[in-house]
This record gives sequence, structure tokens and C-alpha cells, in this order.
Amino acid sequence: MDGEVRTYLGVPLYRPKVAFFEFTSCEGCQLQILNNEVNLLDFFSLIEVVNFREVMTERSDDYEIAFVEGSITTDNEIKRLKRIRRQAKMLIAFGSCACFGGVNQLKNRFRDLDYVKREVYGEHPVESKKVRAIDEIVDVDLRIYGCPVRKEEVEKIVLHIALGKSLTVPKYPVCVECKANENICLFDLGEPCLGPITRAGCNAWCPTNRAGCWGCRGPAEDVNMEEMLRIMKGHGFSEETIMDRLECFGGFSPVKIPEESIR
Amino acid sequence: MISQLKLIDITKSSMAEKRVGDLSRFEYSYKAEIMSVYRLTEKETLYRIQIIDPEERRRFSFTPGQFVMLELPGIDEAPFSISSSPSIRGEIELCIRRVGNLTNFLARVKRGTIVGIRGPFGKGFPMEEMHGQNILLVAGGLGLAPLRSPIFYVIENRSRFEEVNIVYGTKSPDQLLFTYQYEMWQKDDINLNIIVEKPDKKWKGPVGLITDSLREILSGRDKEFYQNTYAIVCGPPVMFKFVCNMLNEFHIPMQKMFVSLERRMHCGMGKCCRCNVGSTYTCLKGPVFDYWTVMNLKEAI
Amino acid sequence: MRKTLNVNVKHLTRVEGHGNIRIKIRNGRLIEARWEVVETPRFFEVILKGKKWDNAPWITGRICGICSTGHTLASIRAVENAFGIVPDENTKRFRLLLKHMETLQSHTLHLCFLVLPDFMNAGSVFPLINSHRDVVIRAARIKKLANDLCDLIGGRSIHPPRLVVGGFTKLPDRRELQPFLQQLEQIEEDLMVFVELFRGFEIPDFVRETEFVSLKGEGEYPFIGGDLISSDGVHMKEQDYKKMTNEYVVEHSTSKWCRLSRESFAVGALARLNNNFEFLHPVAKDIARSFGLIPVTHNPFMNNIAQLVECVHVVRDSIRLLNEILDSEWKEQRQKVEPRSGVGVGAVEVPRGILYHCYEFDDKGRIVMADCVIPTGQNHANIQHDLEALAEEYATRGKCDSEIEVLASMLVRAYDPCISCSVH
Amino acid sequence: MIFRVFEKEELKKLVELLIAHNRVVGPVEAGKDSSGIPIYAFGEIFEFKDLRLNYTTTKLSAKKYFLPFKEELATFRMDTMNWQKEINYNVKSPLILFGLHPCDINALNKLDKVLIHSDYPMPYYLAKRKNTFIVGVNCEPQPSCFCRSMGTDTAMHGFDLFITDLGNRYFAEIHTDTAYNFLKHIKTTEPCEDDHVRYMKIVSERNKKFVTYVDTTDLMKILDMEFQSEVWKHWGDRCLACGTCSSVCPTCYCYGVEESVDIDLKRARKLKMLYSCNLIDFAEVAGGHNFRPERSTRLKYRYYHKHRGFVEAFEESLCVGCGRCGEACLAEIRVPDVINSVRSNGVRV
Ligand SMILES: Cc1cc2nc3c(=O)[nH]c(=O)nc-3n(C[C@H](O)[C@H](O)[C@H](O)COP(=O)(O)OP(=O)(O)OC[C@H]3O[C@@H](n4cnc5c(N)ncnc54)[C@H](O)[C@@H]3O)c2cc1C
Ligand code: SF4
Ligand code: SF4
Ligand code: SF4
Repeated sequence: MDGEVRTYLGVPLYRPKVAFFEFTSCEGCQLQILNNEVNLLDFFSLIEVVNFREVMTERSDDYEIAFVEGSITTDNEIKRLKRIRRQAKMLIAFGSCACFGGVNQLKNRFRDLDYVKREVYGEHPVESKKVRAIDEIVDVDLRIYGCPVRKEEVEKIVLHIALGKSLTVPKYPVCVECKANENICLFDLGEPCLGPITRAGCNAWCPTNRAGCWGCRGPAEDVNMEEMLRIMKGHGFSEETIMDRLECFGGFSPVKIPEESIR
Repeated sequence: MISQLKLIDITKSSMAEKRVGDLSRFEYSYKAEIMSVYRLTEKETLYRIQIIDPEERRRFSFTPGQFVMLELPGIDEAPFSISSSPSIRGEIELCIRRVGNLTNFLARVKRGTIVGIRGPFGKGFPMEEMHGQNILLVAGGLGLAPLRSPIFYVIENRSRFEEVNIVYGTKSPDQLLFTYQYEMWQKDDINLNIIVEKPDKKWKGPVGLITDSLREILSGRDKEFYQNTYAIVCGPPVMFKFVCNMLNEFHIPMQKMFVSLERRMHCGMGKCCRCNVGSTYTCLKGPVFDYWTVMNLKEAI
Repeated sequence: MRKTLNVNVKHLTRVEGHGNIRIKIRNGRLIEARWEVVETPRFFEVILKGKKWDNAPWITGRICGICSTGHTLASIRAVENAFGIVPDENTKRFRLLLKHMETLQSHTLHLCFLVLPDFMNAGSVFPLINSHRDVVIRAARIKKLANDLCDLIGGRSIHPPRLVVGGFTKLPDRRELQPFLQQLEQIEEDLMVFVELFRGFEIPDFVRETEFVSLKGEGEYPFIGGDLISSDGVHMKEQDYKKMTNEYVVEHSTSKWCRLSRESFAVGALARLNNNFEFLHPVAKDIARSFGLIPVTHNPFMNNIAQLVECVHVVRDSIRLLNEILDSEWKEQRQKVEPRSGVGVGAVEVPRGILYHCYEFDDKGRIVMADCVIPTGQNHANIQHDLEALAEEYATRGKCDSEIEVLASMLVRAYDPCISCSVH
Repeated sequence: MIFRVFEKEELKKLVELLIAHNRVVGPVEAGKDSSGIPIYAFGEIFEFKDLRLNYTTTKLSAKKYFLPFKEELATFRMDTMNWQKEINYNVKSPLILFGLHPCDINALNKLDKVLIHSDYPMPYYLAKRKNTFIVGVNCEPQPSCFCRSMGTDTAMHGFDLFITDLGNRYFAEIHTDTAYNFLKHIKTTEPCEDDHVRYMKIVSERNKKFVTYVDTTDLMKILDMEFQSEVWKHWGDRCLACGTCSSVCPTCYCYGVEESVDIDLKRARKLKMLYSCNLIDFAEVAGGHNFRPERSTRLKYRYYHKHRGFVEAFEESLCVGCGRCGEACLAEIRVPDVINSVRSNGVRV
């Protein structure tokens, strides 16, 4: 299989050298790739994996595409990330931690990072900076959202890279997919849900399992935050419940949350 | 006992009305082969495409201004104006600019590739109505692609038209399309006015906006000329806004000014609603509209 | 006999998370053998402070991608214990079935994708795709079955959204579950191929006596909740887990270490099996015996075999559970949660060993204190001591750097460490 | 038209006979909302007791059986530079749709106009429409219903059988020979005078129960006049642009097409997905230009298409007044309110 160039409609496929890297994260997004049992072999025939520490010992720094999972919390990580950026033609922020900081950035709620460290390690010195998303350090070419990412989406993106098709993610919110899955709206069941303002692409993963969306994929384009807050409050959800969800994965931090609506 | 309902053959059912004829009529697509690929500029390529089935080829005809949906299976499908002569059957030329998913892939395919074609769709320019009149063809940039078909028509029926003017403008000389045909057009007594915004060293022609050329042609004519002139305008939205305003200024009748609108389309058959302007389907009622209709479309153009 | 040895493995591969191995031997004397955990902490315990109870399972599930279900279950159990919620029979069955599938999924991933290359002299599973296609396909089939059933019950194999305090947001219906019965019955054939495959491998012969800690089985092999026991005879209640773990901070590690009766102890498949051998399914028991795996086995490399045995056990037990479920009438239900102040502990046997979550709540159900003790964290000290012993023993046996590097790496891998998890 | 009446127990017999041999779908209870009120949906009927003929309104409409949210339009078997196209209209078996309210029947009739009786009929829709046997049932008007204002509170055609609950028995209108043949299997009688009286009484009582009205006189013109009106901005500020209104609507049919290649490169697929004009990129074209970037213009467009464009093309509006969109909208944007606000804005000036 190696060597020979495959084509689609007579157009040669691009078989990139791919590396996977992980920073501060749970490595669940990488695992999603391995969880793709049915298509695993086809998937790996489209790319040449040269670096994937979680599953392989061989490593090479000759790669074109870097999938970067996790958020950034130490100087060393910054250095490593910058090195990856210099090598990679295309750097993909892989999963919510990489895109927005993920659940890790909840640490940033505490202004005093020393307090955070002391609480766990006492006086033992441990390095840990403010949690940052990948694009706060280096330029990112593409974001694959989700906590965890959806394997179908990863597969599609890799296929599109190979074919030279455009890489797109839905701009509309989760509600679209939720309705297509014929779910009962969580609000009818008295549960909070961020579906109306969260970027789709997960196939309404949580609402379809009758659990409200927590916004792991970050905001959809054109978010009506004021109305969303009004609706949440109208349904009797406390500020705390709303904030718990909005701040959970860090995706909504750049979206302006009107001060007076949350009070 | 109650039996199982039978699958009703949709071709024979009693509800099948006149338009709902046999099954093959629902299949609006043809397989076609890319016969040649010709690079026009850095961004635009001309494809000659021939329908494979001889019978289908014989049946395929179109009027200038109509478009087809071109499909590369698995890649995408999108609308393109037919850019060739309406007198050739079953074979069309498309001039396609590289802008996105489908068009980028198209730029990489080779001669011999099989594509899907649906159409022709939409209303074209009413060429016969224009017989005996002056014709003004105004194109900006890629707008020349859909205009090439009416140009062919005019050339092939040159004696049926009075004065014919082409006004064509691009940003820079290297963006000019179909440069190899200019001479031929002029030979057929067509006034060709080309203007560019940013000249390069070799450029000797006029420099400026398309409206500059247009004003030059229209100024100082008699009333009869204006009343008996049909204008066909194609180009980016800003350009045709200015052009149409100017034509209006010179009192070219609104029903004699035609524009071709571009919208997003996913079906070309008045179903997906993506191309609606106000509440009008561009694909069915257009893409060619007279200016009066455009004014009535409500949603700002 | 070689006198000087230098092993330096930076970011050990085919394990979850970041760890380094350093071994130095000068003139036949062990100067240094170090298992360094360099993963950056995420401070989950602090993150949870001030958050409402319903955040806990959702957030702590994200401690680990591989055993997120286990974390979610432990977290839910801790919250339920704090609020005095007792799950009903149905919920218990579905949770255990889900747990089994996570075990199967995780063990298969470890054995076939991470460990197998070591025994086949490959750097990863990728060359095996071509050279041992059948094996890879079988492994993928087992993993797929486990993941599919996880998806069905938990809603997603990683970070399962259906799992909530009080029960499930949604349960699969009979039509969805039924086909899995047959699939589970068929998958044993694939598992047996692995059993035979591993029989052909030479498991390194290395023994160091240690203490094994696990949940205590009550009539069945333990997975969710119960008392805590050790092979050295310690027996404690779930809520006294702190006395069982005795976490302490060490110099070269961002993960805390643990100890009990000795300088270190081990948790995981081998510990579970050593402590609860009698509760294994007979078929699994026979396989264990055929590998010479009987309590108390002190060879850490045998943890791989213990995982294999557990795979067989959970498949058999899942068939039993699924039959029970299909024979019962289950209704979609979720108990009402009424927060109150208090402390709750949840102990769950996840693939890599016993996992504890503990929260203290105020009367509004906000978290005042959170503590998570992760299996790999409990194993670190044991890994360290194993490494020392291994380096010394093999150095005296005259192995060279690269051989010891391979063996040391394999040793760490045998624990199936989940490093980012242990740091959390 | 042929009428029949039959006893209540006969219905169970009829339904069970139909279930025994066919795929039957109808209103079922999908769950209960937080106040314990049942939530209805159209779903498969496995037993007579699944069927809830006295349902209020389903959350989603029955259009999913004719216009699935996602539908494969074609698959392609790929060769080097060539391919074979395979088309499937996705009708596996005929369908019995039992218990459609008049508004939903009318919704299908409206869809027929654009999807069948226009240029380029849509075979995917047509194939499903023709292979569905429809049993209509009378309804109890809900506070959110304004079908009477839209002229869709009764259905004249577009079904095979229509049954009305007379209290003691069912009154059946038979439209097709298939329905007639089905009814042969249960005991029916000719309606007597008393049945007619009862029927008319029920109809007139039902008419009294409509509480929501919307004035549609001259709506086409008014929409044109108020095209620049500020009220659109007001509603646009509320809109979440989540597309829920179109998703639940029985008559919204706009869609998008996406092509994909299988990961083994052996097949390609053309997938159709229902889309909503309220979604941000509905009118976005290559190069990123968006013809309707604001929520207000997109929301306005939806009303414009339904109450103006469709009227122009087919002489009726593309709304049956089922009230689903307003009920499903979390921002509580309801058709009668929007139309009334556009109207009164005109009055105010
Ligand atoms: C009636 C008509 C005639 C056209 N004639 C020509 C022509 O002769 N030559 C030419 O180069 N281009 C023409 N276009 C524009 C052409 O359709 C777009 O450039 C093309 O769709 C871009 O597709 P893409 O996949 O490369 O770009 P992408 O941006 O990747 O397109 C994404 C999707 O958006 C849709 N889309 C994006 N832009 C447009 C658009 N402007 N019109 C319709 N659909 C769009 C496509 O369906 C596609 O699926 C015409 C458009 C219309 C409506
Ligand atoms: S459950 Fe959530 S995603 Fe689904 S429709 Fe309701 S708000 Fe939208
Ligand atoms: S529903 Fe929301 S929280 Fe769940 S996967 Fe999708 S975006 Fe993430
Ligand atoms: S627009 Fe609203 S009220 Fe009208 S048919 Fe659609 S869902 Fe029903």
C-alpha cells in the first residue's frame, strides 16, 4: 500500500506525514481515533503516521500535519509547541482543550495560582501557569472541536485533506441536529441546555442522550447570548447553573456575556 | 384478511398527472465527459464538456444565459453559466473560476474525467426579442463567461442586430478572459471596448472603470438609439449596480436591461430555496432578470 | 559481566501520559533507578471547589479519556453516598455492564495495541496491520463490541453523557440491547485467540514481593463499591480510603505516591485477581491457572495475563447481566436528587485498579472539598521499586543497556499506567 | 364521497389488522414534560395501545416520512475517472400514516404543490407520498392553533380515509378504493340521520374552540410595504437562529446538499439535509458573501417566503397554522404575534 499513489477521479491524493502530540489533557481525543475500529485501517492508509506516542515507539520529526491535543500550562510546553509550529505546515488544534483550554481552564477562575498549587501539593514546588488554548501561543490552521472530538468528524477532515476538499465545520447551533434526531427538547423536560448557542457538528451528542448540552464545541456563529440568558432564567435556572455550563469548556469566554443579564 | 399494501409503482399510479410521466423524466442529470481543459488565466479555466449518450446529446439544447449544475461525485455540485454557442448541441463550454471546494478540485482534473451535468436550468436572455435592435453587452470580470453565449448568438445571427457593443472591464490585463477571440468578434462588426483598472507595462488600452467606457459609448446618441437598445449586464453586484444606474440615466428602458444574478444554489429546480431573492427563485425565474423585475425583488441586490 | 549501565527513556511511548525512566548503574552498583512523572497537573480537586454537585461527574470524567466511565461512576457514587441515594437494581445492573465494557475496551486496547508490539518486536501496532492482520482485526472487533455497548448504555464511550447522579438520563430499549447478547457470546472466540497468542510469549521472569490492594468481593468479583482489602491482611471501609492510600508528595513526580503496610503497594488487574481469585468465572479461573496465575502472584509482568483473564471474566459476566436485564422490566427512571451537606466516597475498580473520589458538600450541594486518588498514582511507588529491583537483577544477569531499556519499558507498560490521570 | 360509521371497538380491530401486515405510524406518547403533560410524536405503532388518537399536537410534524431530515439522494460507485450512479428513492415499504390532523394533511397538500405539481417534480418526495396510506382524524383545537385563519382547519383531499369521533362511534369519509377495501374487514354501516346531526354538532362545537386568530387580509401587500419595518429588527433581536421553527414545521422544505466520499474511496454519496433559512449561512455564497447576514433579515425572509412568495406562486400561503413553530421556539416567537406586529406597525404610521 505504501509508495503507490492513489487517485480520486484521476486526481492524486495527498498522503501527508502526520504527527499527534498531546499537552495538558486527558488524551481522550487521541483515543477517539483508535476507537474508530471499523475504519481504522482505511483511516491509517490515508495518512502516514510518523509520531503518535500514545501507540507507537518510532518517532520522527519529519511531519507536515500536527494534531495537537491539550492546553498549555508550562514553559516547557510552550517551547515544545513552538517547535511543533515551526515544523508543521498545518497545525490542527485537536479537541476542546486545545481550542479553548477545555475543563482545565476552570482553574483560571482562581486568580491566585499559588493557592491552587498549595491546595494540592502544599509547599512542594510544581510548575503550572494559567491555562491557555493553543492559539494563544501559536497560529492554528484548523480547529477540531469537541470534548471529546467526534471520530466521524476527524475522519472526514483527514479525508478532505487527502482529497483537497474544503475543510468546514457547521456554523449553525446544535439544535439543528437535535431536531433532526427527533429529540424531545430538554427545556420541555425542565433541564438546561446550551444547544441553541453551541456550534453543531457533534450530531447533538448530549441532547440525543437526553442530557443538556454543556457547550463543549464553543459558540456557534452569530450567538444570541442575551436571549439565551433570558430563556434560561425564564425556565427557572439559576445564574450559577447557567455560568457552570458557559464556563465549563472555555469556549464561551470570548463571547460577551451581558453583565446585567446574568445578575 | 387485510393484505399488505403494495408498493405503488410511481410511474403508473393514478395520481400521476401530466408532468409526472415516466420515471426517466425525474432524472435530470446526464453523464458527460470533459473533452478538453484550457487554462485561460491563473484563476479561470475553460472546460469543454460533452454529453456521453448520443441520444441525450441530441436532445440537449439551451438558450444563452441558462446554466447547468455540474457535479463531481463526492466533491460537490454547483451552478455554472453555459459559456458556449447555443447552436452546438450536447456539448457545452464552461468557464470556471477557482474559488472553493468544487472549483479547486475541478482545476486539478484532467481531460477524460466523467462529470455529471443537470440542466439546462433557468431563463436565458430573450435573444429573439432583441432582433432588429442595438445590443449592449456589459461584462465585469468573470461576467464575460455568461456573456460569451449571447455573443456567439449575436455573431451567428449578426445581420439580425443593429449596432453591437461589448464593454468589458477587469482589474488588470492578466485577468482578461478569451483574449484569443477578440479579433474574431471585431471581424464581425462588433465594437469591443476593453478597460482595465490597473494597467501593466504592456497595456495600451484605456484605463478606468467600466462605467467610463460605457459613458463614452452612450453619450451624445439620439433618443431613438436609447429606446432601441437592449443591454445585457453581468458581473459582480457592485459593478452592475453602477452600470444599471447609468443605463437608467440614459433612459434605456428597464425592461430592456437584463442582468444575471448569482445566488447560492443546491438544486437548480426551485426546490432547495437557497437562491431565493425576496421570495423569487433565481433558478426558475432567473438567473436572467430584466431590471424592472429586479427592482421589484424587494431584497436589496 | 557489564558493570556500567545507562538507560534514559524520555516520554515513554505506548502509555497514556508523560513519564521518563532513568537507570544508572556504575560498577555493578545501582546508582539510580527512577520513574519520573512529568505530566503537568490540571488541579481537578481545586477546579471542583465551589461547583454544584452535578458538575462533579461531568468534569471529573475528563480526568482520563481511557477510563472516563470509571471516573464518572466513582464520582456519581461519591455524590450518591453523600446525599444518601441508593441506586436501584436496574441502575446497578446497567452501571456494572457499562463498567465491564470499559474494562474490556481498555484491557484490549492495552494488550493488543500497546503491549503486543513488545512481544512481536515491533515499535507499534502499525507494522502489525500488515504482518498480523488477523490479530489486529480481532482486537478491533473486541474493542468495537465493547465500545458499541458503552455507546449504547452510556451514550458515548468517552465522557458518557447518560450517566448521572440518581441513574441514567436514558436507557436503551430491548430492541437495541438484544443483539448484543449474541455478539458477546461470539466474541469469546476472538478472545481465545489472544489467550493462545499470549501463551506463546515469554513473560519475563521477575518477582518482587509486594502488597496488593483492591476492593473486596462479596459473593462476586468486585467492581463498584464495597470494602477495601490488601493481600497483607488490611481490611477497611470504603469511607476510610485515606488510611488505605496514605498519599504523599515526592520529589521527582507531579503525581503523589501511596503506601500501606510496606514501602509501596500495587493495584490493578493482578491485585484484584490475587485478592478475589475465588470469584472469577470458572472459565476465567481455568485460564488463569493454565498460565500459572494463582494467588498470590508477585510477578508484575503477569498483570498483562491478569488483564486477559479479566477480559474473559467480564464477557461471561456481561452475558449473565444482559440476560438478567432482558428478563426484567426496566423503566427509564432517575431518582430525584436532594442535596444536603456531608461527605461521600466512591470507590470503583477501574481497569488500572482502585479509584477513589471523595467530596464534601455544603447544604446547597456545592463542593467544599474534593479528593481523587487514582490507581496509577497508587502504583507509582511500586513501579519505582520494581524498576530498582529489575535494574539490579538484570544488570547482574549481564543484560546490556538496550535490553534493560526494553525490559524496563515493558515493566512500566505492564502496569498500564495512566499518567495524566494520576496527576490530574 | 362515501360515508360509513362504525362502532368504537371496530377501530381496534382495523388498526390491529393493519399492523399485522403493514408498517403503521401514528401519534404516540414520547414522554412527559416537566409538568407531567404528555409529549406526542409520530412513531411506529406496534400495538393498538401505542396509538393516541386523542393527541393534541405532535412536537415534530409528519413531514419526516416524506422529507427525512437526512436523505441519501444517490450513491456513486467510483472507478478511476468514471463512476456509476445509483439512485434510490428510499421507499422500502408502503406506509400507513394513521391519525393525521387536518392541518397536517393540508401541509402535505401544500408540499405537493411545490414538490410535485411544479416544474421538476421531486421523485424522492413523490415516491413516498404515493406509497403512503393516510388516515385522518378530527382534532381538538389547541390555544396555539390558528389553522382556521389559514383556511386549513378542514381537509378536503390528500388522504384515503378520515375518521371523526362522534362520541359513541366513528364517522368515516372514504376517499379511495384502498380505504374502502380495508373497511370491508370491519363492521360498518351507512350513517343514519342521527349520525349526520351528531357530526354537524361536533363540527360546530369544534369551531367555537378556536381562540387564536390572525388576520391575513392583504398580507402579501403588507409584507411588501413593511419590508423595511423596524418590527423585523425587534424579532431578529429575539431570534436564536437555531432553525427550530423550520425543523418542526410541516411545510418547510428548504434544504442543502452535501457530497461525501467513503473513507475507502470506493463510493461517493450525495446527501440532502433539510436546512433552515434562519441559519446563518443559508444565503452565503462562495467567497464568503452573505446575502442575509442579520438574524432579522433571515427571519423576515421566512415569513416572506411563506406568506408572500408561496402565495404568489400557488395562491395560498405556506403555513397551515399548526402553531408548532411558536410552541417549539424557545424565544417564543409566534406566527400570529409576528404577523400582527407587522400589521399594526402599518396602522401606527
Ligand atoms: C446561475 C449561476 C451561474 C454561475 N456561473 C458561473 C460561471 O460561469 N463560472 C464560474 O466560475 N462561476 C459561476 N457561478 C458561481 C459558482 O457557482 C460558484 O463559484 C461555485 O458554486 C463555487 O463552488 P465551490 O465549491 O468551488 O465554492 P465553495 O465556496 O466551496 O462553495 C460551497 C457551496 O456553496 C455553494 N455556492 C457558493 N457560492 C455560490 C454561488 N455564487 N452560486 C451558487 N452556489 C454557490 C455551492 O453550491 C457549494 O456547494 C455561477 C453561479 C450561479 C448561481
Ligand atoms: S434539547 Fe437543546 S439542542 Fe435540542 S432543541 Fe432543545 S435546546 Fe436545542
Ligand atoms: S451536545 Fe454540547 S456538550 Fe454535548 S458533545 Fe455536543 S457540543 Fe459538546
Ligand atoms: S410556520 Fe409555524 S404555524 Fe405555520 S405551518 Fe409552519 S410550524 Fe405550523
